Amino acid sequence: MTVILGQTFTGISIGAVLLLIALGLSLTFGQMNVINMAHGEFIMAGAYTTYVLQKSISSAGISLIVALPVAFLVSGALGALLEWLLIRRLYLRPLDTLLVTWGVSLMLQQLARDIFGAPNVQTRAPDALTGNITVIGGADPLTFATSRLFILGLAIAAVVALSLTLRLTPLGRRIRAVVQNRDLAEVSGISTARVDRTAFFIGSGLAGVAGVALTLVGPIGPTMGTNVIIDAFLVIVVGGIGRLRGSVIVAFVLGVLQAVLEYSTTVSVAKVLVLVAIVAFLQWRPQGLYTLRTRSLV
Amino acid sequence: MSGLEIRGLRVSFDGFTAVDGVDLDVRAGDLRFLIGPNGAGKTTLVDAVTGLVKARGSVRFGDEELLGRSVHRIARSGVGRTFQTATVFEELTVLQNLDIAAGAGRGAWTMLRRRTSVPEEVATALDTVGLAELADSPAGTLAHGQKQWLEIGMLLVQDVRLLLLDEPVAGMSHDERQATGELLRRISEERTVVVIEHDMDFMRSFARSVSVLHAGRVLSEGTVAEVQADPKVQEVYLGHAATEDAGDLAVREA
Amino acid sequence: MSSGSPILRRRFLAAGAALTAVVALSACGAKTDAAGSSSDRAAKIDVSGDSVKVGLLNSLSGTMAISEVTVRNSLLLAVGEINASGGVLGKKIEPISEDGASDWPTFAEKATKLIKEDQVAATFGCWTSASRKAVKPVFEKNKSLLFYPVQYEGLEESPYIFYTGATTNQQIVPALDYLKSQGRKKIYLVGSDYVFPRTANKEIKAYAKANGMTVLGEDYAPLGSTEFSTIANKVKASKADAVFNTLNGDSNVAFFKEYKSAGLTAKSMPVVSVSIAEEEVKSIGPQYLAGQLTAWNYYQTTPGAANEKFVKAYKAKYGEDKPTSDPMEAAYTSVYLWKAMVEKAKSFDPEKVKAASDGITFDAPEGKVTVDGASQHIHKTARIGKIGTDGLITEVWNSGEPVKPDPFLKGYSWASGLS
Amino acid sequence: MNLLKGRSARAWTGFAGAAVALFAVAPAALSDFRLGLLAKYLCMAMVAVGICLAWGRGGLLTLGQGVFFGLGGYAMAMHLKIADAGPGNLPDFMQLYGTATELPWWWRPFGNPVFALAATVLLPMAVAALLGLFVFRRRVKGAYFAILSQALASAFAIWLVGQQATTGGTNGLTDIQGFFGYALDDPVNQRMVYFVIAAALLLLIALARQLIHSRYGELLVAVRDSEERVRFLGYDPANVKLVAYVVAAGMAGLAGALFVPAVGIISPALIGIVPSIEFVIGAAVGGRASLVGAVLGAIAVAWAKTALSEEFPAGWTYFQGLLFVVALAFLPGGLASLAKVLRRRGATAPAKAAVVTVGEAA
Repeated sequence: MTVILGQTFTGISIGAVLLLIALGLSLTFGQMNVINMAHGEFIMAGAYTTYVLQKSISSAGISLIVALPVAFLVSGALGALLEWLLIRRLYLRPLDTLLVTWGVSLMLQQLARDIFGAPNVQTRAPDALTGNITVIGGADPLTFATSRLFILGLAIAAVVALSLTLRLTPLGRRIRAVVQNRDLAEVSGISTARVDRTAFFIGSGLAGVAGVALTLVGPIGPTMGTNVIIDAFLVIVVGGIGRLRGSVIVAFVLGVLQAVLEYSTTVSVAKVLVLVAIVAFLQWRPQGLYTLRTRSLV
Repeated sequence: MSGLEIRGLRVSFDGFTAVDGVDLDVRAGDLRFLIGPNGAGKTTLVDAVTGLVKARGSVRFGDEELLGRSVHRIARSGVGRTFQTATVFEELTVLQNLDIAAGAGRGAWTMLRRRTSVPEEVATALDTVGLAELADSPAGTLAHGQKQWLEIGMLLVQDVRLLLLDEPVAGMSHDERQATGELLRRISEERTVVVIEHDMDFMRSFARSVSVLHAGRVLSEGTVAEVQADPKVQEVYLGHAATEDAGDLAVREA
Repeated sequence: MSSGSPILRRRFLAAGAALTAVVALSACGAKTDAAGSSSDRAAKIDVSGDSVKVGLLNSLSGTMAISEVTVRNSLLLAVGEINASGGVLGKKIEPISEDGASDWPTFAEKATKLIKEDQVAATFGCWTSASRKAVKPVFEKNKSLLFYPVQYEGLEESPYIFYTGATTNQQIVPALDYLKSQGRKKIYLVGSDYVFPRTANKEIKAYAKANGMTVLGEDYAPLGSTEFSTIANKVKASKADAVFNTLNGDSNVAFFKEYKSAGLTAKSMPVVSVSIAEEEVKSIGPQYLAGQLTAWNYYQTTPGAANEKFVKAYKAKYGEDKPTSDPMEAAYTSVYLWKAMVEKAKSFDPEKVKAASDGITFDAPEGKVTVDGASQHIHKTARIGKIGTDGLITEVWNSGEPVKPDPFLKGYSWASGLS
Repeated sequence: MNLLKGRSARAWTGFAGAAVALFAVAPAALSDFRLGLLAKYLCMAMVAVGICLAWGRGGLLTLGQGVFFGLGGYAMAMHLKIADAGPGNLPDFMQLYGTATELPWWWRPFGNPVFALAATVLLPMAVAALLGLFVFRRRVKGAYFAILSQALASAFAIWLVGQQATTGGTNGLTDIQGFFGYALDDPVNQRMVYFVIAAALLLLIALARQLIHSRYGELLVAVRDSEERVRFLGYDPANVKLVAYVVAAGMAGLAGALFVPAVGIISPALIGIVPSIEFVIGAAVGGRASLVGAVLGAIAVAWAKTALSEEFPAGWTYFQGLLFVVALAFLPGGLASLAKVLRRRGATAPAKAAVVTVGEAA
C-alpha cells in the first residue's frame, strides 16, 4: 500500500516536473505553432541564473525565491530576442524553425560551456527543501520529498497564472485572438508582431522558472536542456496543440505511467514503453487528447 | 448522368449545429446555386457531401451513398469540388496539375514512369478552360481567375459527374465572371453543377435553379425569380445582402 | 582479437577485377600509404623536426565534455611541464587536440586522423569504455599507442593500450572488501545503463556470492537520465546496508538529490561511488554528499610532495577553485610514464616503447606507480575516501601498498566464471 | 529517356562528372585516411538522397532517419560479427558481456549473407511501412510527425543500449575485421569499400531522380503542397507519402549498412535524436528539394564537421550552429537555391506583368 501511494506521488511529482518544463511550450508551440528546440536551453538559462544569484545572495532560501522572477526575466528576454532575430522570419515554416532553433541550442550550450565551464555547477537548496515530510509513519513510512512538493506547488501556480493571464487580461485576449485568426486580429488593430513577441517572452520565461525548479532535483550543466526537451514536446503533442488542459492532464498521466512502469520494469524499458504508448495513443487520437476543431485546410 | 439527393443532413461542431437537417435535390444536369448569408452552412454542406466533415443523414449521388466514405473514395465516385481560395499545386505547371487530376486510376507502373505525352483529356481541358498557352507555366504564377479555371479544368479531367464549386468567381473581373459563367453553362450540359455564390448578379445571369440556406436549413428553393419573390428570403437574406456583398470576399464562415 | 579470425587475407582487387577499368585505373595510381603488405602496417611517427607530436583525444562537446575537459587540462599541464624541462629525447612535445564529441564513431575517426595524418607518437585520452572500445581496433590496426587514464571495468588487454586508471581489482574489489569489513553485507546496485556498470555489477555479484554478501536489487538508468525518484524509492524500500553506485555523469546529481530527499543518509545507508571524484562533488554539492564514500586511487588530499606540486601547478594554471581528481591525475601521470618509457627505449617507436615499459616507475601524485609490462596496466594504491562538508575527499582506508593490476581477475577464485 | 532534352542532357553530364570525380579524381588526390572519411560522407549523402525525396519532395520532415540507418547498419554489422567470430563461436562482445552460450535466435538468420544483405534494405523499409501505415492513415503530419519520429529514434537508441548482452549496448558493434571475407585493415580493400559506396550513391541518385521526374514525383509534390486537394482528386495521400517514406528508409538502411565496413563501427550514438537531426541538416543546408543540393549539402556539412573540429576543437560547435541558422533562416531553399534566386531575379519580372493585365490579383 505504501509502495502504491509512494509511487503515485512519485508519478505526480514526475508529472509536475514535466508540466513545468512543458508549460512554456504550450504557449510557444501549442498556441503559436513554433517548434523551439532552444526551449531546453532557456531552462538551462534559468538554472544558471539561480547559480549566479547564489554567488551574491548567501541564503539559499532567499536566492531561490529571488531566482524565480529573475530567471523568468532572463529566459524571457532570451526568448524575445530569439523571436525578434529569427523566429518571426519563420512563422510560415514551422519545420524549418525546428532546425534553426536546434542550431541556436547548439550555440547556447557551447556558450554556457565557455562561460560556466563544461562541468556541472552546484547550487545549494534551502534545507527545508532537501528533506521530506512523513505522511504515514510506521515501519514502512510513506514520505513525500519537500522539493517535489515545492515543484508541484510551483507547477500548479504557474498553470493557474498562465490560464488566468490568457483568459482574463487584455494581453491574453490579444494572444488568443492572434492564435485564432491572425489576419482578422491584424485588421482589428492588434499588433500581431508585438503579441507574438510577448507570448514568446512569457513562454520562454516559464522555461526559466522551470530551470530554477530543476536545480532542486537535477544537474545544472550545459546539456541539461537537451535531456528534457523531447519529453516536453511529447506532452504538448499528446495533450493536443493549443490546449492547456490537455497538457496538464497528459503531464500527470505520463508521470504516473512512467513511475509505475519504472517500478515494475526498468527505467530503460519504462521509457521505451511510454514512447510506444504515446505512438499508440496518437493512433487513436492523432490530434492529441483535446483538439481544436478548425475548418482550415492546412 | 446522376443527380444529388440529400436527406436530413446534419453537421455539428462541438455543440454548434452548422447544418441542421437539410433536404436537397439537384437533378442531373442542373446548374444549381446555393446562396445564403455567412454562417448559413453552405460550405459545410459541401464539406459534408465530399467527406471532409462527419455528418449524419443521407447523401446519395446516383445510386451510391456517399456519407461514411473517405474523401478520396467519394472523389473516385465522381464528385469533385473547388475551394473558396483557389487551391492548385503552385510549384507544378498547369499541365502537371491537370495530369495529376486525370490520373487517380493509374497503375503503379504508369506512375513510376515519366509523362511522355499530353493525355487527350488534358489537352481537351486545356482548351476548354483557355489555358493551353500557359500549359508549361508554374500554376503559382497564374492570375487568381486563371487558378479558378485551372481548378475547374482539373475537375473536368478528373471526369467528375458532380461539380461542387465554392465561390468560383470571387475576386474575378467582370469579363472573367462572364467567361466563367459561360464555361459552367457548357459544363452543366454533361454534368451536374452546384455553385456556392455570394455574387447576386452572377447568380441571376447563370443559375438554372437556386436554393437559399439560412441557419443550417433550406429556406427556399426554385428558379431565380421564384426565390427572389419569396418574402422569407427577402427578409433574412436580401435584407442584409447589400451590406455584405462587397465584404464577404475573403472572410470565412465561422 | 584477430587471432583465430577466419578472414582470408584476400583483396578485393583479385576477386573484383570485374569492377571495370575505372576502378583498376585509380587503384593502380593509388599510394598505398607507408606500408604495402598487411603484415607490416605500422603507423609512421613524425620525428623529423625538433618536436614530436602527441594526440589528445577527449570529448570537448556533448554530454561527456563535463568530465573529459578536465582530463585534457591535466594532459596539457603535464605536456607543458615536460616541455619546460627540456622535452622528451631532446624534442618538444607538440600536443594535437581532437574533439571526440561524446560520439564513439567520431572517436574512431579522430584517432585515425591523429595516427595517419598527424603521425603522432602516442595518443592520450578517451573516457567512456564505449569510446575506448571504438578506438581500440584503430590503435591495434595501426600499431600506435593509446594511454587511457580512466578507471574501467577490466576484462580487457590490448597490446597497444596502456591503462593508467584502475582496473577492477584496484578499485571495486577493495571497495567491496572495505564494505565487508564494516559489516555492510546487504547491498543495492545502482548504475547507468552501459558497459562499465553492467560489467562491474556482474563482478560485484560474483564477489558477493563468494563472500556472504547479498545483493538486494540492481537498477540501471539510461545514460543522462535525471529522474531518480523511483530508484530512490526502491533503494529505500530494500532496507539495504549500503548502495554501490556506478552511475555516470549527470545522473549522479539527480540520484543524490533524490537520495537525500528520500531521507536516506550516509549513516543509515552509505553509498560507495566509483565515478564520483572531486570535480563531480563540486557539481553535486557537499550538501547532498557529505559523509558518502568513494573508491579511487587518488584524492586531492592525498599526502606527498608530488601531489602538492601537482595540485599547486593545476590551480595556478586553471584557477584556484578547480579541484584535481583521480582521472586527471591518471592522465597527468600517463604523460610522464610515456616520457619515461621513451627515454628508456631511446626511441619513439611504439614497439620499442612497449618493450621498455615493464618496471617503469614514476613518483606520481597518487604515490609511486609501476608499469606492469605484461598487462600494460599499472600498480596503484587503492584508497577509500569519505566526502567532507568542504567538498574534499579524505582517505579513510588504503591498501597500504600498490596493488598489482589483474584485469581478468585471475587471482580471484570467485571471478572464474566471468570471462 | 529522351537524351535530347536539355534537362536530361545536363543530368547525364552531371552524372558523368560525378562519376569521374568519385572514381578517378578522389582516389588519386586523397590519402587513404581522407578517402575513408569521404566514404563516410558519401554514406551521409545516401541518407540525404532519401531525405530529399521524403522531405524536399514529400514534405515529410523525417527526423528519425537514424532508426533506419541503424537498422541497416546493425543488420550488416551483425552478419560481419558472426562471420568474424567464425562458425560455432559467439561474437567477442557476447563472450564478454553476455550470459548466453549460443547465438540468440534473432541473431541467427543474420549469419546468412544473403539474408543479412537483403535485411539491410528490407528491414528498414518494412519498419517504415508499418509505421507509415499507422501514422499517415491517421493523418499525423507536420510537427507531430517530426516529433514522433524523434521520440521513436530516442526510444530505439535507449532500447539498443539496454540490451548490452545481445546488441553491445552503448558500445555498439565494434572491431569489425572482415567484409565478406575481405580483411578490412587492408588499404586496398578499404579502397574497394569506398568504390562500392560511391557506386551505391550514384545508383541511389539515379533512382531518386527517376522517381522525382516520374508522374509519382509530380504527385508527391502535389501532396506536399496540398494534401487535402490531392485527396479530392481521388488519391489517397497516405499511400503516396508511404512510398516516399519507405524508399527513404531503404536508402538510409543501405547507407547504414555500407557505413559499417567504411568506419568499422555501428553504435546507438548514430541512431538517437542528434544524429537524426544531423542527417536532415545536411540536406537542408544544401537544398532539400534539389537532389544535387541535398547530396552536396550532406557531404559539405559532414566535411565541415571534420574540418572545423580539427581546426577549432573547442569552438566548432558555434560554427556548426551558425551554419544551420544562417542556411535555414535566410536561405530556405538551401545553397542550391542561390543560383535559382539569382536566375529568377531576371525572369520573374515579365511574368508578373502578364499576371497584372489578366485580372486584378486577389
